[in-house]
Amino acid sequence: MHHVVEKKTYYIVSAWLMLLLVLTVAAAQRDLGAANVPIALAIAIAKAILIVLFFMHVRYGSPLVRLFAAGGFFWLLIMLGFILADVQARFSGW
Amino acid sequence: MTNPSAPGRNYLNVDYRFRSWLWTTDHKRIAILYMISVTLFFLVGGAAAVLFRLELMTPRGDLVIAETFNKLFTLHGVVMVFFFLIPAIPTVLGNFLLPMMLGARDLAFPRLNLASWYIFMTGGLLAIGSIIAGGVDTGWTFYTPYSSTYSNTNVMLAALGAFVAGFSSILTGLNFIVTTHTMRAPGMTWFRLPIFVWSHYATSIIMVLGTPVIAITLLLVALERGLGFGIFDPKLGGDPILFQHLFWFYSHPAVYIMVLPAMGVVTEIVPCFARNRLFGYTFVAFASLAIAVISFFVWGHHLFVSGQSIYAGMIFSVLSMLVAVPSAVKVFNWTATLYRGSVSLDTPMLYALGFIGLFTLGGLTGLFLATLAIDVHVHDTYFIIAHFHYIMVGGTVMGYLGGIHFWWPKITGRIYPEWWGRLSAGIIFIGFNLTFFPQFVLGYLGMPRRVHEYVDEFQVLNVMSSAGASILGVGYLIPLAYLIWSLRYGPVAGPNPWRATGLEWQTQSPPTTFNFETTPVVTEPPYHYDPGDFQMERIEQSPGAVQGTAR
Amino acid sequence: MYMEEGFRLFPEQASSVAPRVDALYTFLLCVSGFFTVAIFVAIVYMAIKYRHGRPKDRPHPEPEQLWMLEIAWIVMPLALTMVMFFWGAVLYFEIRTPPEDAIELQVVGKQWMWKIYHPQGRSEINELHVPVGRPVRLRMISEDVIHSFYVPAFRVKMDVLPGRYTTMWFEATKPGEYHLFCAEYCGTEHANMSGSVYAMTPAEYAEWLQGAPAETETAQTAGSKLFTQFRCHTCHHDDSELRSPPLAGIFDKSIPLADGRMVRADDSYLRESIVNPMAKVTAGFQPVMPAYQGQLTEEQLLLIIEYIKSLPPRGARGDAS
Amino acid sequence: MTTEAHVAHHFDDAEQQYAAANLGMWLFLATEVLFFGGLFAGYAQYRYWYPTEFAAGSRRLDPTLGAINTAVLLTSSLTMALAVRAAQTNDRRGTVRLLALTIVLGSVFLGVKAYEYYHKYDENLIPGRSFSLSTGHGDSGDLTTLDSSRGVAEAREIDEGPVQIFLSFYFAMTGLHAAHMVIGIGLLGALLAAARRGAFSSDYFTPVEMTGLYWHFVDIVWVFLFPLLYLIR
Ligand code: HEA
Ligand code: HEA
Ligand code: HEC
Ligand code: CUA
Ligand SMILES: [Cu+2]
Repeated sequence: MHHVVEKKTYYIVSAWLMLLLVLTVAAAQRDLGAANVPIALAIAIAKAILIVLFFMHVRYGSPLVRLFAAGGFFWLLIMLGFILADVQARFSGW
Repeated sequence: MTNPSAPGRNYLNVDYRFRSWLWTTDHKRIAILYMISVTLFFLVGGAAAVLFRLELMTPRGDLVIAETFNKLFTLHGVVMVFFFLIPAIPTVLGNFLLPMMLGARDLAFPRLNLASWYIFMTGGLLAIGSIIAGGVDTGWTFYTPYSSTYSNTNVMLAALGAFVAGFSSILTGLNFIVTTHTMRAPGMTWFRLPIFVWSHYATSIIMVLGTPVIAITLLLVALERGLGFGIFDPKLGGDPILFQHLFWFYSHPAVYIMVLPAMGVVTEIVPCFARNRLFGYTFVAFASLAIAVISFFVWGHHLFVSGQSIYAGMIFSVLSMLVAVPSAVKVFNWTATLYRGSVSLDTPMLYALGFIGLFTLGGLTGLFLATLAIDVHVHDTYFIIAHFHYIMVGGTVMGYLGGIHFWWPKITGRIYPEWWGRLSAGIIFIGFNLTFFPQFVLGYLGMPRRVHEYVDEFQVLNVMSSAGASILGVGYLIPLAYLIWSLRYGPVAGPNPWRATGLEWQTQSPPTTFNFETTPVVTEPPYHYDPGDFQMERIEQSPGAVQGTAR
Repeated sequence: MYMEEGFRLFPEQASSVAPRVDALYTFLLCVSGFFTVAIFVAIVYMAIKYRHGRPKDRPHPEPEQLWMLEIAWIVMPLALTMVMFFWGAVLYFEIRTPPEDAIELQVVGKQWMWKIYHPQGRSEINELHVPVGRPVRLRMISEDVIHSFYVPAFRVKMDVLPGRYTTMWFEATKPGEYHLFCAEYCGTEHANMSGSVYAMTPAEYAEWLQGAPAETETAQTAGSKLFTQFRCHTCHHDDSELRSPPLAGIFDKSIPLADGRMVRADDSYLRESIVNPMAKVTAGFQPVMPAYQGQLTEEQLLLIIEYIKSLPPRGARGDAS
Repeated sequence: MTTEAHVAHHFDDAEQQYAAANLGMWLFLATEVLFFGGLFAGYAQYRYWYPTEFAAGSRRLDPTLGAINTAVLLTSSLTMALAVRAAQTNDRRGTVRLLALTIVLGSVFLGVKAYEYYHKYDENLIPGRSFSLSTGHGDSGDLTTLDSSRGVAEAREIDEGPVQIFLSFYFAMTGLHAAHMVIGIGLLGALLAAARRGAFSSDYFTPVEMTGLYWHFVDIVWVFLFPLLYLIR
């Protein structure tokens, strides 16, 4: 449980995070049509995953911790999924 | 402070100072703090019900004016839901028993537990403050844009009260989950846990994952009123249905926060008084989890006629049907537990059986509501009112009272008077049905809810309902009286008056501060009752009750 | 006046769906009755038969879990609920989808009254006159908070929202006077936001329509006046095709939007296109139309939309792609 | 400093206590996910409904400041992670310094945020009665299209309502996030004081680690807020 992560790992992860930041800003400069939002979200999710796995030590944690970490996000998806499904249906006049 | 483990000491008499209560981290003392608080809130909510039931005796608004009536039912709903029923069983019985059932010395975070109580009281005072400052008239559902823009009452205070109380609920749930995972005694495997623990675990999942959503939603309403934010304002293009989605994302699962713990209580009581093993332990255990999880998928059944899309309505309808199945499994298993048992009808058992019957009726009428075409007709009528009072009052309040009676000897070390107990259980059952059964009929006839005046033809049924409510009110006051009486005059209970299984019964009554002398080791599954064991002594006659453990 | 109807346990059936809702209700009553009675009887019977202090040589009960039994009482309720669901869903779909040939009335709800417009121009407050035997469609909107239009005898109810149209329909089957309630709590006088629905024979209804005060104009005429008054016609006229889309016949067509989405030009879309044209810009046009948010009341909007819908279609437009 | 000294009476050992704290913190974070989640759900719905207005609102924010703040916050996450590591490896001076650095970075973030808020105030972009897109001396090139002074026929007037909704989300989301930052900085301050007393060691660093989890979570929220609020086209 008391896993000590190499400093190097932290630096590498950090470098990746900065890279992704640059990427997301760059992507936003271009008009990618409908792809804009998914790309921005994908990058954000990638960043979040890096942080959760390394900075927050989930990669080294017990399965239970992983379950709890995933649980919150999964529940968020339930909420988003159903609300947006209804919004989409109403938008289309169903 | 005296040595807590000296002989004759228990968590109650270890220290009498007022301060020792307000700064206690003992889960049992915190449970008592909660018990006093929620009882007071119940009386406040009940008093409001008495007043508006009086008003509803006649079709004209002659007792109170419209504004007052609207404030009364809002007060009733808010207080009963957020300050009585949601905390009632988890924070009183759950707090008291969960660590003991696990064989632990306390909850994982005792100071957090005390903080929860303070947070809860802060929320409660805010809510009471909103009443004193003139009341709130939005209904407990706070629908926008009425609550955010149009109402000119103290919505902010009340919403903040519920918001703050929400955090107390979250922290309690968090504490329970962590405790269940990390504090089980040696040998206490998951499938040796009493169902009470499973139910509270399932409840806690909802508390932790649902409550934050209502918190943010109410916060947004407050921001909209206070600072002029515009998230729900249709004038700016806001969607009134968004609020309803967010509100029910929590508030539907919250109804299972209100019923799951009561199911846990009933599952402890029924095997004990049937002297029989729980029928289908694994099914009952997993049914709790299934209810908790599925409950997050059905909230849209409150929006069938709100302008939600037809297709979303259908999905939510079918999912609502699914959530009924685990509930059915529980009801059947409880009933089957009586089979070839040795049934005695002491007060806790009367309440538990009352729970099963009334929950069944309330739950089955929930299916009417989940059936789309019927809900179109009965939505926002008294049919809804009857449905949820059958579950919440007929079910949960019965379960709560049953639990209080069952564990009263453990909590206080005293026995309540059995005859009075049975009498009041009977009165409550009769009064309850007289109050709420007519409301089903009223609802199908089309009487809308939240009205202080109604058309004349509804009067007869309303009078019946009000009459029932007064019987019910008396029924609730009797236990209040004799339970307090028993604190002083009740016979001393001894560690295990019901000869029940479960770790909480293996220690003295009232328990010591740290619950157990030595950490217990568990070797058996729960509920190993034996129906052949029919010589169970009646507690009243029990001569060998240990003297001197009570105060 | 209502007292003469006296005490009853079941509401009147006065619409085409009412008997069908009641049939479903009866089915559920039977299922519920069965389970409630079964469980009550089981509990009482066992509480007596196996009561304490009636020593019997009872062998230990069966093994703790009887799989077949458990599965049976999972599957049986599941099957029953699915019947409820399908039955209810089919009926609901009908209740929510108005037939094509319905008479359309406009309903505006506001704290605390109902205002109803008939196509021929007559309007009424807290009363609704409808013919029996003809489907009637209500297009509803609220000026302020949420209300809910509820006629128990017809078994129909629908929320009336601010900022968006909702619809509801029914076909009265029995002449008479029925209650009209506001079912969604909407503030102080919510209880009194009620009135009556008068279902009349078609002949009576026609006569009633005639009874309108002399100077009433039809919704379309009123709408067309507003259309001029608010200078909509400066952009939207017959050969405006280049700058702004002609409005004739667009109702209920699929409209391609500038950002690639498609919408159906229903009432809500038309309304939004007027109060907030930027939200959904029609493909091929510049978003130059001003927003009329706050300048038109819901009543005026209703009338303008009635007018737009009454414009005869003009050939191939709108349903491209 | 022995392990047992930190074990509260109701725990059996340090291991159990650590497991409880860790689980508790993660559950708390799950709660937080849904707390912010309500806002994200509303945001998603309105962005889908009002893409143009959301873009117009977003253009009133300064992406450069947003990007700078993102970088600052990501860096603070690194220093926080390193602070935990320093505590784990008995590096007391490192712990103190890294915690202090994290506090500084957090404060920089809040400073920038405060500056942005002030600017919005200046431009009348705070939701409420005085909200207005056209008054104020904004910097956005798009303002020309918002000029309502022209004749009806030419005016391309954007509907202010949904823009105000966007800014309501902006303030609610960033405000709530900033509140979390303030709490985080408070916690870090307490840790800093304790670390200077030498409270943490490889035997006992749970508070540092738990605060770290919280801090990283707040960082993650921002990682989503940044593109969703500042980078809409
Ligand atoms: C503790 C509280 C509680 C509980 C447990 C429930 C349980 C259920 N509720 Fe209820 N409900 C409320 C409290 C509760 N409800 C409240 C407060 C409201 C109104 C809020 C407001 O608007 O103010 C409401 C409103 C409400 C509505 C919205 C109505 C409307 O406003 O139009 C609906 C619709 O589907 C619904 C459905 C259900 C269902 C399907 C269940 C199911 O979980 C029930 C499952 C139980 C059983 C089915 C009984 C046991 C089973 C058997 C005996 C076996 C036989 C079974 C079968 C044949 C399946 N409820
Ligand atoms: C969760 C718990 C809960 C509980 C326990 C109760 C308990 C009761 N409820 Fe309530 N009720 C709700 C939750 C609850 N209710 C909710 C959520 C609503 C919806 C609100 C809304 O629409 O927003 C509602 C709405 C509601 C209505 C509909 C109001 C309306 O829509 O206009 C009615 C009507 O009869 C009613 C009745 C009762 C009665 C008679 C009791 C009885 O069981 C109460 C019995 C208790 C007592 C009688 C107290 C005993 C104490 C005394 C007698 C002392 C009295 C002292 C003085 C008078 C000084 N309730
Ligand atoms: C300045 C010119 C102008 C004026 C004045 C104007 N419109 Fe428009 N209208 C447009 C343009 C351009 C469009 C297409 C772009 C869009 O959807 O915003 C449009 C679109 C519409 C649409 C959507 C039609 C479709 O095909 O999707 C409706 C409905 C509408 N207008 C109604 C009205 C009404 C009613 C008024 C007066 C109250 C009005 N308009 C005033 C220019 C105008
Ligand atoms: Cu309008 Cu209630
Ligand atoms: Cu529900």
